[in-house]
Amino acid sequence: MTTAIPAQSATEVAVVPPTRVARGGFGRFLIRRVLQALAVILVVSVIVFALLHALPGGPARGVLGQQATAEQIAAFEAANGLDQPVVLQYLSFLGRSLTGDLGESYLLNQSVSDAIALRLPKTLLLTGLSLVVAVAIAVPAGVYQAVRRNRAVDYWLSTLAIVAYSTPTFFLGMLLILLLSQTAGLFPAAAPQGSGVAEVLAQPAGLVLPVLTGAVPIVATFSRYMRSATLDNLGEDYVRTARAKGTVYRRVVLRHVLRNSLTPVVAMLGYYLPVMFGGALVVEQLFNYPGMGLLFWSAAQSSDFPVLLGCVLVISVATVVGSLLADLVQALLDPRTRGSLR
Amino acid sequence: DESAARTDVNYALPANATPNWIVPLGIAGKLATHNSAIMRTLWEPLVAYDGSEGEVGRVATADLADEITFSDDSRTVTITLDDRTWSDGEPVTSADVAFWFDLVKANTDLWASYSEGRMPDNVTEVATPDEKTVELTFDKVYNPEWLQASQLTLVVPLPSHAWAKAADDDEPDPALAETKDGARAIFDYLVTQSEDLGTYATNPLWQTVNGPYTLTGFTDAGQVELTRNETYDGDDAASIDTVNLLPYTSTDAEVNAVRSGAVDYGYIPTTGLDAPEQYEQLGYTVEPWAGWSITYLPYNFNHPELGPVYRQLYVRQALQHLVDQEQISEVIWKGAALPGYGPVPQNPESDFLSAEQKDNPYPFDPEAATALLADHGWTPGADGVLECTDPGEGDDQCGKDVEQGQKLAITILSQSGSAETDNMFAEIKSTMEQAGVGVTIETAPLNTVLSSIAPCTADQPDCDWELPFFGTAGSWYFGGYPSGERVFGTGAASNFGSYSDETFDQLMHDSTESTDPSVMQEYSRYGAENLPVMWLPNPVYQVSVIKEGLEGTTQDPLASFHPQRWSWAG
Amino acid sequence: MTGLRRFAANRLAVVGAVALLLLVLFAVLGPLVHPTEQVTTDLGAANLPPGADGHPLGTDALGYDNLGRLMVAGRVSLLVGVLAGALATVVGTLWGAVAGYVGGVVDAVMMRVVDAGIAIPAIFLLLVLSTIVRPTVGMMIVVLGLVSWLVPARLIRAEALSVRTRDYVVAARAMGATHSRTVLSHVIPNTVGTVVVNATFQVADAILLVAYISFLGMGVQPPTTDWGAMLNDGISYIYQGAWWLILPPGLAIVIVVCALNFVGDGLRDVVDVRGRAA
Amino acid sequence: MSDVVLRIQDLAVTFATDSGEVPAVRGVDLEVRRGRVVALVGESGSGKSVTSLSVLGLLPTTARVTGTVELADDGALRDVVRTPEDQLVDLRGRVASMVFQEPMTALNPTMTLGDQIAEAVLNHERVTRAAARERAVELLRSVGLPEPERRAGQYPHELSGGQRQRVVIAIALACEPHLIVADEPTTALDVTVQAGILDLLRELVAQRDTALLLVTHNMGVVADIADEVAVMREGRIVEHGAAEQVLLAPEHPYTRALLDAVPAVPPASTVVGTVVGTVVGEPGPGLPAAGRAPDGPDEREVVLDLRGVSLDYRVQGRHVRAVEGLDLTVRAGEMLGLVGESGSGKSTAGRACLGLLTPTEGEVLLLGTSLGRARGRARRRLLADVGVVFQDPGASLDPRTPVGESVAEPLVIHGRDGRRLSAPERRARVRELLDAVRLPAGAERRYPHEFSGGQRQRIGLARALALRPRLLVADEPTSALDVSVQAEVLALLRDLHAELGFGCLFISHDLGVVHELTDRVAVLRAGRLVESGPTADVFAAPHDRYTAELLASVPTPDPAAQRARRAARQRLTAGAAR
Ligand SMILES: Nc1ncnc2c1ncn2[C@@H]1O[C@H](COP(=O)(O)OP(=O)(O)OP(=O)(O)O)[C@@H](O)[C@H]1O
Ligand SMILES: Nc1ncnc2c1ncn2[C@@H]1O[C@H](COP(=O)(O)OP(=O)(O)OP(=O)(O)O)[C@@H](O)[C@H]1O
Ligand SMILES: [Mg+2]
Ligand SMILES: [Mg+2]
Ligand code: NI
Repeated sequence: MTTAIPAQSATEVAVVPPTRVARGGFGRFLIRRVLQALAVILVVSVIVFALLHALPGGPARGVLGQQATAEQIAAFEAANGLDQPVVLQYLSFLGRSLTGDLGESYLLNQSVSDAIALRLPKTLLLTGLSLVVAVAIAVPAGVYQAVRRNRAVDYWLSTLAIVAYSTPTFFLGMLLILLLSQTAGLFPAAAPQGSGVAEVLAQPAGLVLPVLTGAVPIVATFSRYMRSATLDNLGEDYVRTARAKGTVYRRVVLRHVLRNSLTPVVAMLGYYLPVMFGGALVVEQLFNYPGMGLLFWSAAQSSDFPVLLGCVLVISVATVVGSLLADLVQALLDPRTRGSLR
Repeated sequence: DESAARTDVNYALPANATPNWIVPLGIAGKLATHNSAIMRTLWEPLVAYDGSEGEVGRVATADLADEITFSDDSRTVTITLDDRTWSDGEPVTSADVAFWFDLVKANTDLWASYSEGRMPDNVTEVATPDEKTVELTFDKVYNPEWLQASQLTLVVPLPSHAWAKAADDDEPDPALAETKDGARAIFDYLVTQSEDLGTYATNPLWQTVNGPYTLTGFTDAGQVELTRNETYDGDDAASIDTVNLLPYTSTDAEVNAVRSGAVDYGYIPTTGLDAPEQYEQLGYTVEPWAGWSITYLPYNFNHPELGPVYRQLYVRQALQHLVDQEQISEVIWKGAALPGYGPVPQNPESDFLSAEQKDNPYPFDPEAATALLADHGWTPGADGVLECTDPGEGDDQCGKDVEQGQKLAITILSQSGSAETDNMFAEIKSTMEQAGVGVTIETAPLNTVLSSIAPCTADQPDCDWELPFFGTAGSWYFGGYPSGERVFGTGAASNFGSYSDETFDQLMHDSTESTDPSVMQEYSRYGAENLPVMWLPNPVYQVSVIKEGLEGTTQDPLASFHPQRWSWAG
Repeated sequence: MTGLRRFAANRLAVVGAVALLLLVLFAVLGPLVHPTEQVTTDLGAANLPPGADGHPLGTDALGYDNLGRLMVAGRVSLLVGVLAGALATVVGTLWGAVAGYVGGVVDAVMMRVVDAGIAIPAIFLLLVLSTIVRPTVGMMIVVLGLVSWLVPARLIRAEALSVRTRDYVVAARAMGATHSRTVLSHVIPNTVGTVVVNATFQVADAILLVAYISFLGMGVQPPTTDWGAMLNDGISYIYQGAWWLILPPGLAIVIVVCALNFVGDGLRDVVDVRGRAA
Repeated sequence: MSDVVLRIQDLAVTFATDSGEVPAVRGVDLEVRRGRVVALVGESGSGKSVTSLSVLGLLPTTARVTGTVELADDGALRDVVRTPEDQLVDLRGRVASMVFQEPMTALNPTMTLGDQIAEAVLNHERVTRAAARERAVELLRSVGLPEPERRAGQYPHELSGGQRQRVVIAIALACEPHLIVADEPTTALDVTVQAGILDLLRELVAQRDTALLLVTHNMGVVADIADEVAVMREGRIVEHGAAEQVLLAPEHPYTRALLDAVPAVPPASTVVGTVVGTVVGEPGPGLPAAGRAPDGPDEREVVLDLRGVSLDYRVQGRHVRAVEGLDLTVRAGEMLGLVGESGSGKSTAGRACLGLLTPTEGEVLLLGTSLGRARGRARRRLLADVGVVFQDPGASLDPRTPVGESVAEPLVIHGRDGRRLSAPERRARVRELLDAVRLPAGAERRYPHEFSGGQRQRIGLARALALRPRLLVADEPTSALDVSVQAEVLALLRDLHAELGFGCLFISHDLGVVHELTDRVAVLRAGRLVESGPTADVFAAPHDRYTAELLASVPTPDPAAQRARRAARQRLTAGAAR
């Protein structure tokens, strides 16, 4: 087979399909998967801890800020046992993180956990909306392409997806601002401000461009997942069986193939979370959306390490939990595992 | 005209300037101009001294002082207060002034505007003969202009009847501040409260104000809502009902907002000066906002290797010859920066400026620079970078403590985030390298730059920085009277490079104690010729864009904003 | 069909390969055809529009010829992309192959490390790292390589896991082949396809990441530049219609990343053919 | 009304591929009448599936079809080739329906069985959902699934392969079509299950007067069920006639060759040996010893000795026992057949002999040395004396290594007679081996994918024999091959065995092959040895009912003999049920 249609893209390769529930039963799967997630979180905490120690001046300066005096640092180190062995330090860091104590931002006069708690919902809102929009486009597009595989539409949509994938989000956002906001004047170029999700939602026009910018790369990626998952399923024997009993092709696709193609893609979403958070960072910066990405970015601008590392920790944990949930949802959607629940 | 109907204004705060302080007692790291500008709309200072009316001077309408009388010997000053009340109906009294002195005196280690020997150390006695009169006695005779512009302006009468407590549930007790411990407890309490951003709009402490506005909204992202203070009884009443101060994390985001009309008073990158029409078409006027400031690169004279090199005047002269201030101002800053050749702000021109500084003693001249260095024993090494090949203290030698083989390779640590700044240093690097001076440019966030350049001695471990830049919006803003003792004085806190020159110290000392303008001019000349720092073009505070119809927006060279003066035309 | 013909049959892959070749030639040999000064600034000739004074794409704020700048920036973008991609591929392949082949507890531990790395969004890690280390080209390569090896590691591990159970590997083990022999002569050669295909995507992603870092203001220092940095510098001219400062670097990024993706897809066709009856 | 339900005339199908047009069917004529069972037989690639798919118009879009394929619909004949897709939908399932080979994948994994059957009803009849569901339950009952109501709510993974195939048949029957096309409906199933499915199909066809077009490559299946046989070769039908005639008196040489290649099936015994139950271990006390030396004890060296071997798999942390307390011996020069149903643990046992699995209990002795205790070099030296051939000839050769290198690999690993071989020596030996398995010159430089299945399996054999092993483990070495190719490979194996005298553990589920090839046989069931002994004896007089059932389930290509076997099997199962 040789066609000019790329079967998969970089991003597809980038994500390895999630673990399948083996026949061991759902309970075991659940326990194993949760343990796995905990292990990952543990490793994440080790990485963050290591970063904290890699800071110029070490964790004391990271926590107290650049302005801290030598005496303050010495006091902090004594108080926090930084003179103790690294393992003990790590354990106490872990303990503090577990109780939600991520340190104090020296720029915001806020504890890092407060700062994050205020902004995370807004980032979740933005990513959530982008995701919904993206999935609403990507799923039909992918299915359509698979059904029309190797035709001109498929070819063009695939090419478009690669181009969209290859366009840096900020470049895309700039172009959108230039075209839709500055030239056509359709939507404001700045995202809604305000501290609560409700306030943000009250200005829907302002959300259009950020959501769109955030959605395009997801569409690019997921339409391709969807296309290949659908293609895989279209090649399955059960499709032939369904056709042989006289089921209309449309129904074969919508009733049989769609559902079976959707489940692995749903699980893939979990693994795509870090990419979406990364995208949110750029989108928030571009549109001045007061979420977690912006918090992170301004913290980077001012070397506000407690915030930086707090964000990394929170986002990574969110990602791990997200993919755990996605896996569980997928497992629950699949009757093969659901059966073992009974 | 739609502007006639409007009762609110959206003002864009500088990029990355999120308000994070409210109590008008600044502590380290919270001194940003936007913080103090907000405080000033809530609490009027004892003496207002700013440029809101075009030139820098006292603005009697915006302060609490009625009359300020210096005694004949200039040792005491008697201040009578305006007849004013706090928003809760209590009168503003001399006790509120004394309260400020009590708090600050007990907390000089925390109060960030403290400088040893200055306010409040130089005030030996605070007397309150009656409710409306304050008498301050100084430790010696000072230049009254300097006192008024740089010292009395620091005093902000505080509502002692509401704030003199150390915990939420305490009953306020002004007497508490009179003991050192009490004053420390109050200060500590106020600072703690001020650290809680989430309660700015609700904490009853901050509702007791005497300024033209009250704070009614404060989001975690730093968006501030000011509402006209209905109980205001001063001469500086606001005309706009609601002022929204909008924070932006980048100029680009802010410009997008400007272009979509979401901002009434904002700013644009200097590149916008190339084609102001595009903003005029959108209904804005474009106005660069010049600051009463100077911009420079301090030399770290105590750098272990390069310190001796920088201590050579001829080296500083050569380097200064290599900075093409005119071109940089014009091409890179598009005119939004003006050349500055010495320690006195050159724009607007003032009596303090000397002819020598104005004429630039070291104009751009690579050949002169090359000659200077060649004449002092520097020859290009294998990599093209100049090396000292003739050490010694003779006239044609490298100079004291400069060692054989020392390379003339400098490192500039520049604040990140500004294209103009990046380009300026790229340009300087390019010209200097052509002349054989090696240049490395590092960038870091402003905070990082400021925190890594404490004055130091050569044997200290963190003394390896050379030329830090923190002047994208000007390096140093003067409070009014442009004397440089805090920047160039031996041992001063902000004299980062540890410059030390007896003559210069004397000139600065004289300028704070004498009223003769020729003293300042002498200081200006000496600073221009002796190069305590490398002078650079002084950028405007920002290039403002102001919605047509918004009036009263005279831009304060002290970089503060005064929303109470704004109004919509019509 | 031979690999080359199979590749050639994928039209987009050919277009991608040609585009890639042209871009590389542009960046590497371009300066020979269009020599420009890219070190010393020339404020006298700053901000010229295209065509002025022998500057086909105008000049930037420092008077650098924009076309020439595009070439030198391309060198950096491509160099960082290729080397970071290569580093990520090598590290990832070794890690993944060992984890997949050894299996068991070793695999579990190694893969949790990878999972953890993947859970931290690369941009976040890069921003934290760039506040710690000074962003030189070499540093950038190392840092990018170190945040990008995770995905190849996962892929190769999955591949190694499946190759390990193939009959030919089982046969080799049954024959008494040592582990190292089995890995070297059977497992690794049979994952090479995945490695090569993934490497192209890795390079593409690295080039994108370089652009993101520069956009976020944490990139290489002048006069060195890359396409992302050029784009970032150009952004402030967006409202002046100075397209020549924005579109060329922007399109260069899009084109090179697209081209690499197309080529990767083409390579996948080539690699897939092996093991299948012709 | 004519009772022709399907008439294919001059059907030709060509596929457009990268490498040009590939003809798959080149002019087929075939008629199927009401109530008749027509078997389509032929080797792999002869076009059977393509022909059957074209009946329902299910060929992929890359196929170019000429000729006519007419289906009888209410007296009218509709030409499938020229009917557009939207009208074909109406024919499929109602006029003709289809049963596919792989029961494991033919059903939608995320839809209940009831819904999948009901869908077939709803596609063609205006009935309520509830009615359709009731029909589904009925159908499940009629294909012999116990508890049809409960089954209707279950998902495919909850059923065994045979049960799933019954569901697929239920779907095919849903709208009472005139014709059922079944493409290898039993190939993926165990013989015992296969027999059950064949019984079901036979009954249903008889009851409903439906025609059945059965695609198969198994002559035994043909004999069991078909009225007519059509033999295909290279896209053409070379012989067509009544089953008895074609099977017993084939005219076309190709048919004869096909039939000749079918291994002789052991007779079905209805008699279960005196002891009904399991006999574990070595041949029973009353039986003569196995092998060529029936008289007196066997003196030949024991090359493989399994003593009480139990093998576990770890599945999600739990141990699952696959083989339990297995005792086996293989002596030099002897061939031991290991038979049993799918999943009975045959391959697992084979892996243990190769040292790929470590027994949980018991011991594996290779040439008298415990494999478990040998380590490193010693272990590898031990393994040098074992050769292995796997089922899938494609998968067992590294696709990226030229076959010459693959064959040489054991020589590289072990050297020969304790020394390394030089490259020319190795080349010479490879050539010798390839000659022995009758591969042409130049083969060593080619890659596995350039060979046919049979050739690849011979390469695998060459590799296994490179070191002149004392023991050969062959796991279903021919089950993926066509009968004729299988016959070739088996003949080769037999020759080499005679020549080299290695002991051989021959794993297979094909009792015919085992019967033909091996000296002794061991029967596994659910990981336990139920019976073992000389092949002839065990097959002639099985001691265990399971063995007897296994034997009776193997179809034989002689229709009359097959009828007898079927009867025997039915008696057996009836006996078991009692
Ligand atoms: N979709 C297709 N594309 C190209 N060639 C095909 C396709 N399907 C079948 N063929 C070719 O058509 C020929 C006949 O295939 P078919 O599947 O009918 O064989 P078969 O007799 O069913 O064999 P088997 O016993 O292995 O199932 C083969 O050469 C095969 O390679
Ligand atoms: N790798 C494995 N992990 C877990 N269980 C396995 C594994 N391989 C086989 N099993 C299980 O062990 C049992 C025996 O399997 P084995 O492959 O030995 O059967 P078999 O007799 O060879 O069957 P077939 O005729 O289908 O090849 C089965 O229940 C099977 O599911
Ligand atoms: Mg077939
Ligand atoms: Mg098996
Ligand atoms: Ni081909």
